[in-house]
Amino acid sequence: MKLLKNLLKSPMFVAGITLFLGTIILALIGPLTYPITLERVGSQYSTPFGRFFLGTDHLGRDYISLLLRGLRASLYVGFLAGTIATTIGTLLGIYGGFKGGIIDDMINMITNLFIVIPSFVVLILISGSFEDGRSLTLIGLIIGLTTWPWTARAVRAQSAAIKSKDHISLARINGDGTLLVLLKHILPYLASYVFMVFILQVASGILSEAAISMIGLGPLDSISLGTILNQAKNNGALGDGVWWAFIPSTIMITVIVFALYLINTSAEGVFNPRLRK
Amino acid sequence: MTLFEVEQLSLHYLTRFGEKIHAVTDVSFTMKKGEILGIAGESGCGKSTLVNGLMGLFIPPLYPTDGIVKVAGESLMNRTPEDIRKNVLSRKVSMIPQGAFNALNPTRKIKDIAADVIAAHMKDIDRKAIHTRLRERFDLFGMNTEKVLNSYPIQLTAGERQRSVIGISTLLNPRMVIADEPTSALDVSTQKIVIKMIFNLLEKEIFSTMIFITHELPLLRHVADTIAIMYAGEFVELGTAEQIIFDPRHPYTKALMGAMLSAEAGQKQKKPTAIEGAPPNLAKPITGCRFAERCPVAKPQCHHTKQNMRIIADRQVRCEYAQ
Amino acid sequence: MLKQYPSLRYILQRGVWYLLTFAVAVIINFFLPRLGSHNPVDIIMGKFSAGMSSEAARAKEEAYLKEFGLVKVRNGEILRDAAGKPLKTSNTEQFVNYIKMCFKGDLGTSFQKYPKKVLQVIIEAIPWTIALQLPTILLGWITGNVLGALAAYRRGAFDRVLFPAALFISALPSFVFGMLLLYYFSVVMNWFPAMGGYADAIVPSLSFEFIQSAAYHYLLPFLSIFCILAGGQAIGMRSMGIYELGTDYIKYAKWLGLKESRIIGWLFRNAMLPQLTGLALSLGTMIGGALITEMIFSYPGLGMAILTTIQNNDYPMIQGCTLLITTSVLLANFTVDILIGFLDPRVKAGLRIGKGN
Amino acid sequence: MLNKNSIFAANNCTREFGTGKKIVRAVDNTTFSIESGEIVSIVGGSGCGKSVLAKMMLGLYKPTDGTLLYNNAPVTNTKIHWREVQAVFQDPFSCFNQFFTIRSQLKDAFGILQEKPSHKEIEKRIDNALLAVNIKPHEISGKYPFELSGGQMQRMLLARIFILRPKVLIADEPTSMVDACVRANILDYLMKLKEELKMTIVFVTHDIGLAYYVSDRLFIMHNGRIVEQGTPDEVTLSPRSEHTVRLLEDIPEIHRAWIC
Repeated sequence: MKLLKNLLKSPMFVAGITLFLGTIILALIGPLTYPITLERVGSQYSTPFGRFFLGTDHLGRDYISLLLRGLRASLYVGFLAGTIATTIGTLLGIYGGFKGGIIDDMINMITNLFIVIPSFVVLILISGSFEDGRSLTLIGLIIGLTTWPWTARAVRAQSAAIKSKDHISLARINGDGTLLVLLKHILPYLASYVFMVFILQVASGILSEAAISMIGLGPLDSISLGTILNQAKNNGALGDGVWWAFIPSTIMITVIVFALYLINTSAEGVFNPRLRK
Repeated sequence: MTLFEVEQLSLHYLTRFGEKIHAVTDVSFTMKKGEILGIAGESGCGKSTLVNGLMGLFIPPLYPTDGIVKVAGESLMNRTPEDIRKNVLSRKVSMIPQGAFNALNPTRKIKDIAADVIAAHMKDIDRKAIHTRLRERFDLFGMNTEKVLNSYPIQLTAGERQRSVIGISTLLNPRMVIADEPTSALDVSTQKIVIKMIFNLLEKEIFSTMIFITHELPLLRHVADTIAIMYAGEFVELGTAEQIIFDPRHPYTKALMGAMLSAEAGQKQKKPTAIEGAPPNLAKPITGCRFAERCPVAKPQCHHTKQNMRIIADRQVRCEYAQ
Repeated sequence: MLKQYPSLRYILQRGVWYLLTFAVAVIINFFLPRLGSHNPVDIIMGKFSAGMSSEAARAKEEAYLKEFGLVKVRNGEILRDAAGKPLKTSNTEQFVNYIKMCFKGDLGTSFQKYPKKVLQVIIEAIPWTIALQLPTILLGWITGNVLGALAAYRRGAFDRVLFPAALFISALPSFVFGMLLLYYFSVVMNWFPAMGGYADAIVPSLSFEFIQSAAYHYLLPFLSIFCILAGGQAIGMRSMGIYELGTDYIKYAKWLGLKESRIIGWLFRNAMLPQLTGLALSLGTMIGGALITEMIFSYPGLGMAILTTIQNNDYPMIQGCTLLITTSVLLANFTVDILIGFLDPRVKAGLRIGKGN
Repeated sequence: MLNKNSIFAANNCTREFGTGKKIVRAVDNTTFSIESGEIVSIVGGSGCGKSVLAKMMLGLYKPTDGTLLYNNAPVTNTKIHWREVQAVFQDPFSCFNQFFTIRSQLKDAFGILQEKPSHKEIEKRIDNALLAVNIKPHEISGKYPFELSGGQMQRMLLARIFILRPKVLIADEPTSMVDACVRANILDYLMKLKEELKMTIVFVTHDIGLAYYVSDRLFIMHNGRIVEQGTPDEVTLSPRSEHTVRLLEDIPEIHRAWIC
């Protein structure tokens, strides 16, 4: 509670959370209040502020509908990837750091391996081979499964540091088992850190999806902010000066990611006393 | 000759939420050449804050509330940080921090850190002169000079690190040295070596006076000429080492001395003094005596009348009822 | 034997570890594209066989199968069963062949630019990518770190402006930033060319004209990568710097009355060490990193090449490129590991006592 | 040397950390015994291995060589062992989980008991234990560790011992983080535990004066070895080991010349 109060005192946090909640509300409520249609409704590239507030795309589809869908898809991918990466990274990190020994060495080795093999490469290779079923969920899954190592490494270091604290010894002579020690006596100490990592992972998930869509390996089953950009690029919107084809979605991506960065940074200032000044 | 003078110095912190914390209140003392003043008190009593104030180093959120600090007649108050840096630090007043390991830049060799200090305060001195000077100085410390100077902090033992820090702090022959628990992280044997080195430097007049801060009273008995006992930001008793250790007058000093245990015949029958409770919260204004809550001999009026320093039996005591 | 040479032992240890990682990377590189339900040739044939005579299609398919090592080959001829159908290779055989070819430096033949070798395509594209990326990354890294260190040390107004700006800039994906730059400066204002690495009319040579044209085409892609990289680095450096500022050795330096410039120097050096890892990562992903930026600006580098290969399912090319990217990332990481080992006495001392790292 | 009735008996007990060339021998070939009902102090400087030895007696570390017996059976890391052997540690703040209230954490201590008492009984025993360390139950109700003072927190650790009533208490530097005036209180409670519950206490400290005051026997530890053991008077007044002699010489005492 006190934490939340301190967070709300930070203007950066308030700005970040407002922007972020705004995009979430837009993604959730938007489709309920706006008649979404993905059919051709107008002529190719009709200009904004006319019949269609944000104009239409090269197929004559309404951009507001596309953007609302795309926003939803991008947030979904971000949260899916962020959740997977944070969960795997946190679990492996906490366990490895606490257990030590051979198990820790093995986890460490796998982590280091995944860190140096660029996840973007894995994304390209996998996305390429799943030609038919390249769904939004699959892409989120792949992003999550390739970005956990940084989390694991950082969490491991912290878990290993907490392990030698006295309250762990006390918990053990209270007879608490490993699982209870991990969940009750280590995880809460890492919670703020894990939260910040999660925020960053969500942001990087959204960025990764946009990037992968941009090179033409995006989801085949849905429209995301990345695929909108990709189609704008492929259909010469840039050269033709059709700004409404890419500016609204670039703004959306940037605003979400910026909001998440703001939340992360301001939270770090509150959680980490060293940065308080 | 008075070398160092502190008059009614009070210092406060401003917290992020605008609260004032009066970490140091009404501290006065004077020191002569060759003298060592020991300051003793529990952790959190304001010792470390006092150190910054005594150097004239007021870096936010620390601010002077009141009072004067003078080194050899020259005031350190109301001066710009750059003026203090250039003319006071290292040259007039120097500091020996606790925990030498963290105080030394881990990625610099001892000789480079030391050279930086000389270069910061002396113009037109070439590298060669700096290094000759360093070698001459470090030869006094009873270590392998070449090895220590050419090592990174991590390559040295705890004792070598602490001696290097003392060496670096006293390179420019400061008048006053303030040592904040310089030996608390060392084992007892190394502590003895380091204290001997400090005495040696004082004898050679590399520095002229010293404030030695620690919570270890037996050590102070052997190191300090005069001792000040600090409680909740105030000096509660100030006298010679003999007076404070063997004949304490303030109830808090009495309690501290009574709680001391030593491995000597007959000590087993002694009953150490016990006082419960903790020092008051300095963020709130305190009207009465700060020790009143825990004082075994407190009178009702102690809780709301401020106690001032007065002279009893040749030393200063902040208690109207002490005898 | 190596006891007297802790540094050499350290290098060897790290080297062996990176070799192992490389082996794993090669395996991943081989198996991942084969994860899907179809083999790559099926996918390609599905796309391109339309309109071909069945004879031509079969010949083409067999050529692809051969190139991709999916059928058994002896003396350049496809081995066939009694019915004349090509004999399929097992995964293990394919893998062995793949490794053999890798060792020979043969990354296969491009499907799309058949019969051009993959290696050749890469060699043609790579100078452009390096020319675009290397200076950009180095400059961006240095600028970002200097700004970050200053922001950490000065705080105040400088930090209040720089920090949110850097945060905002690093929230922009570099390709989005590239698109905006391109749209405004070339399409709207028409100040800069929108496409390519040089004007179409000029033949690449060392002439003044060519260099001028290349520089002209260079500026926008450069800016789009530079700003974002510098922003990200500034944020990282700032928080490292603030962390270092709170350490006892900086407090001690202030107590000793060291000059501000010297303290910033200390701060910069110590906060920079972890930042080196970031540099390694950027340099390592350099080859694949600006893929999309190159695509936006139609820059003739490797990114563009990778993009077209992906769009055309040119598997030998994809594998060749990913292998190249992985190798460069590993090499960059290895270099930084070694570098940090020598620059940071904490790690160095650890080697000597046999502790740490 | 080994007594059949000893509560703890160590025979060439050794503990190493790390592997290969990085091996550090924290406890080196120690042989000793501790009898039921006595207070034994293990005294030594930082890094001498005294805390590792204490954690071994608690079953938190296993010996890598030699044996460490509790009541003639090897020390285990099970609830059965912890029902009889309990500990208080140095830093009371880091001993409690800051995310839960003190009271709920005192309640957690009941986890090791074979039969958990009724809810009412638990509350009653906690209240009694709090009163035993001179704290009124309402003073800490609903409070989290960071809301109490160091002295109060150290007493919470002792209250936990009053709740569990173990046979042996391992006290690892229990007074080094508290204010000198509060220290005597902590010592009083330790004495009370010994008197009332006939507890055996192993007191780990770097402060030889304190050890001299509280213990029946002293072990002096240096570099992982026990270099001397005996009654406080034997060890401090007529030390035989050179390490003890040096240790005593180097400790500043108010009544003895220290630096000549």
